[in-house]
Amino acid sequence: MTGFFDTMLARLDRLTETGARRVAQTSGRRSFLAKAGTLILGGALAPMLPFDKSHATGTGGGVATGSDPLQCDYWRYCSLDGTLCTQCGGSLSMCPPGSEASTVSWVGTCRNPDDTRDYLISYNDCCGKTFCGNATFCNFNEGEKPGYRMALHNDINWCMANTSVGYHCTVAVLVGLAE
Amino acid sequence: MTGFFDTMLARLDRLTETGARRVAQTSGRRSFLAKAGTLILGGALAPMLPFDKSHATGTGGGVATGSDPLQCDYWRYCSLDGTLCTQCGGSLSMCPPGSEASTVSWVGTCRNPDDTRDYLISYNDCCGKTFCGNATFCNFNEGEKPGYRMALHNDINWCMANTSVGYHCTVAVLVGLAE
Amino acid sequence: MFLRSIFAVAASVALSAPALAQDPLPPETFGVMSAIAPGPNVIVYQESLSGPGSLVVLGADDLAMKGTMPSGSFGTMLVDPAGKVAYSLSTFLKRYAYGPMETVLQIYDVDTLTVKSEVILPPKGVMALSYAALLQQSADGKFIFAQNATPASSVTVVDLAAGAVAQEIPTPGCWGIYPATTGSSFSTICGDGSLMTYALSADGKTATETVGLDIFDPDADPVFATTARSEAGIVMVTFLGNVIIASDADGTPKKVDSFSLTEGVEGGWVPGGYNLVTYSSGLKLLFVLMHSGGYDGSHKNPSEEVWAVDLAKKAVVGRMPLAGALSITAAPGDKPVLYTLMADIKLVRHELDLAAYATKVAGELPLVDLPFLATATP
Amino acid sequence: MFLRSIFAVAASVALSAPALAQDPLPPETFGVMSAIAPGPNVIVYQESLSGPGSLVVLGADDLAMKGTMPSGSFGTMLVDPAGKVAYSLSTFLKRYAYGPMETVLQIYDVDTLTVKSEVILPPKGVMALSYAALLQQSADGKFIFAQNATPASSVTVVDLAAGAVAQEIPTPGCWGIYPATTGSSFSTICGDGSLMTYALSADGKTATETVGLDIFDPDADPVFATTARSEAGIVMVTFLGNVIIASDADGTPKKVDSFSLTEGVEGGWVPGGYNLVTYSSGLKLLFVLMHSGGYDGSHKNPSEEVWAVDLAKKAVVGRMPLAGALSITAAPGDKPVLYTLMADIKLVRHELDLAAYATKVAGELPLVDLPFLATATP
Repeated sequence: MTGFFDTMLARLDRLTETGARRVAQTSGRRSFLAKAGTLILGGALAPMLPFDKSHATGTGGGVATGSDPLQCDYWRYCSLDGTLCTQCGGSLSMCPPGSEASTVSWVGTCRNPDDTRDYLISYNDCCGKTFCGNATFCNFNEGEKPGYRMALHNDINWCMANTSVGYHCTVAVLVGLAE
Repeated sequence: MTGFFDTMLARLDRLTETGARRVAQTSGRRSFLAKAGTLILGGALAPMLPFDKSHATGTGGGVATGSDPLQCDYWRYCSLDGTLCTQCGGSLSMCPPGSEASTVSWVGTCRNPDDTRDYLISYNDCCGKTFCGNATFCNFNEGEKPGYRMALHNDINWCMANTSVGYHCTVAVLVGLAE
Repeated sequence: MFLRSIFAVAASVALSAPALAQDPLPPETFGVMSAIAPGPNVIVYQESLSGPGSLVVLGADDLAMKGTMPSGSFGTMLVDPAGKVAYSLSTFLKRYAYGPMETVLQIYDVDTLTVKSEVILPPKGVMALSYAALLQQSADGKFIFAQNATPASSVTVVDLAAGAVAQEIPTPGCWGIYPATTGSSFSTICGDGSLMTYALSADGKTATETVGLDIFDPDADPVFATTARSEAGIVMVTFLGNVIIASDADGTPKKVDSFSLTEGVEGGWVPGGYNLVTYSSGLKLLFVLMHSGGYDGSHKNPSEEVWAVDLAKKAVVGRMPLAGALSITAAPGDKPVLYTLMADIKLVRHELDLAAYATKVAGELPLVDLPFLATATP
Repeated sequence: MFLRSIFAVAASVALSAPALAQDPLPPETFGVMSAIAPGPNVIVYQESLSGPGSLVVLGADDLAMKGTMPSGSFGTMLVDPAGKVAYSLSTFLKRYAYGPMETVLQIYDVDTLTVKSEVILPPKGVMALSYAALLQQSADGKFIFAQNATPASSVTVVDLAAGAVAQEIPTPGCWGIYPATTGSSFSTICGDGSLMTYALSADGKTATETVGLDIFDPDADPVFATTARSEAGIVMVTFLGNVIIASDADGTPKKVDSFSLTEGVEGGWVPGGYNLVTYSSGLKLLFVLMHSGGYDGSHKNPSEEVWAVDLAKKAVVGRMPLAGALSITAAPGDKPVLYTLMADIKLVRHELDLAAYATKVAGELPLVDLPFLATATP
């Protein structure tokens, strides 16, 4: 699966591609906050998100800065919207056995709290299996944009370009430094 | 849909048919209790049944003797295992618009608390639509038997003989006196 | 009604039997109801990411359950302005989680809750959360527009009279379908800050495109893909709380107005949600779901308030507490009622007091699956 | 393990960069894991009544999630004795809730969690809750037996080597598939109190039947459709708490033993659940889910206790508190471990103290959908 990111970009429209690269490399939570007017950091926002209610832990909101890949707030999940492959037989960067790796993906720029560097993260869906309701559904949206910036959009099934488009779970692959 | 019950019986195997008629007309909760040894009536049994957790009201267990067709313990539901059509746009005996009436059904014998008579109830599934998760899932099993007494078995999709076998919800049609 | 008639019969013959106080209940006839009760509805799309979604039809006033209509996975819906015909765009897989896929447009008769017909579309229909902008109809009613993503973006045009696909329009780098108020053209929002308008030929088989540049800044302050339609044009809200109105009246999209919802307001308030804005043409008010303490990534957080906006005055005229909503839709006409879809999977009906700009919860109903999109019918 | 290697690399190059305390994390390669971790598993069928069900594979000792395998609606499963091949019998509808249906046998490789192949069966496969007796395999491993219901009962025989249906055996008035311990015959339980044994020809294309009458009383005290297999034969439990053992060893089913679990026991104890009985051939114990205060219709109520039964002694040798279970399965061999599927949708692992006949909860995991059937593999 080497070159998956180049493949993804090559398949995107030119406009989207340009936008994706620019935004992925320049946007960060800090610039947004600066623009959003009065800053209220660490507010009481921990919304219950509208997903599988059988897992009360399946919430999101806030900012992902944690260190446990089994939890929604793991730092690499800063723009992940989906069920965690780490809880479904996969790992942070590998799909569970028997699933299909998505051929396209969306990206996020997440800060690693350990080295305070910003990394480009590729969120790849794992495909061709029943939705993994056994895993927690997470929803973080740092740098996320509507579909006109498709490579940054996470409200869509990124199994869309696969042979089997069934959505199973999502990994967060470290692509490299965002700087 | 007149004659649905005769049609149902005609389609069943002879053995099953015979058994169904006999059991439906003779079994009742009282005879069972007499056989079950020490009687403990009105015990603390109100099990949470293994169905859609999004509706905490979707429980069963105990004995159905109530008077509200929107509740699981309505007397006619004494052997109903499924979602209530009364909560999904249908009525006690009519499927919701746009669904298909099941061509076969299981039966139960339920006591009407108002007149203390035992009635034969036909539990018909309504078919061809998405499972009605909006309605409560109920589960009562008075007189219910394994599949070797198929006409008394409720752990099966009674849309099985329809053109569209998707299960939507269940009605409880009063067929007549069981005496 | 049916129930009452049974019990009425039973009651009327009471005391006539010697052995018991009343005659036995009469046998019933099993069947299928022919139609739902008349009256205005709220229709909610309950999305599934893995199996069948559904459209659930509720009485607009009492939220009484009238029934459901079946759909596929990753779907969204559209209800025609009269509330009589509904559509869903969704995906069906041969083995549910794998195997050959079909993108299907299902066409429903709302009164009878039946699937009237279906059109199989090119197998590239969008599989996303149920944003309203992903499935739309031309103002003349002739065409359905369905968003595609491969992830390249395009729009499938369905000729309803023919019951067939008329064409697929490439819309590279753009997203969402925003029909004009007359004819059969639509606009789309593009990643370079422009809007693009596509005007269809009479047979729907070709289209001409016109670009309107510099309508928003996609880097500094992106617009949400869910918009509203006012008399002035396409009303967009931005992540930072600005309103941008683009007119498509003359066929070339252009920015005609913009203003801030939050200037001078403390607390870091920003818009957030999925279908997070709605316009009442009767009340002449835009409603936006808002939350405080906005940060990069909070743009889908549930609401804390709903803000009422007078577009002519370019001003927020009311702020009303409304916690936990992800989507909002106004009742049609001038009925002062809002419906919201909540993060805890329910529909809430709110009655508006326009004198005080206050809301009162006037009904709620639990839902299932992922309900992101609701439409209220006349 | 994968995670650790990444962080190990990162740690090993720490302090080598001048500007920051450590080098950046290296890029990763995206891919698919080739196989699950080795070791015994518990496999649970998570049934859906409307969309895709799934088989979830968990480590037998720690209940670690190893992954899932996709299935259809109204399904059940079977795992071969070695735990390497799994099967599901389920239904796929073209439009999920309506349209043409297929009954499909999916054949999975457990190590790689892949669908190795599928066999499309006559479109009459049972659509029921996941009872173990509805999908079985012949002792010689050659044939899969799948229960049908139209509602007339029959059994589809699949020749695994051919990957095709060999025949459909009508089994009127009978239900469930209980394979013999050798060869390719199976018995079924009939509504007149008999058992019927079907012996297959070598090619599986024909069968001869032998009836064994008066094995149980279907009116006074029906048997559950879930049975266990002991050295003595097919072990059935009844609604009223009796055990009936039928031998099929010589090809003609006959009752060889029966006794009461509850005689002299106060409290109205009766068996209850779905797959409510399991036999450990290593421990030589039958385990039955039991609840008190039994009444007509309580036979699917969750457990209050699990009873350990010594079949040779015809005696309950232990009563252990175990509330809320609907199904139970014993670990293979002589490992003193039980797994139960709970009414509140989770799997619980119980360690048995055979000296004291006590159980200890030693792990649990939430599940989804309707989990009624679990199998533990060697």
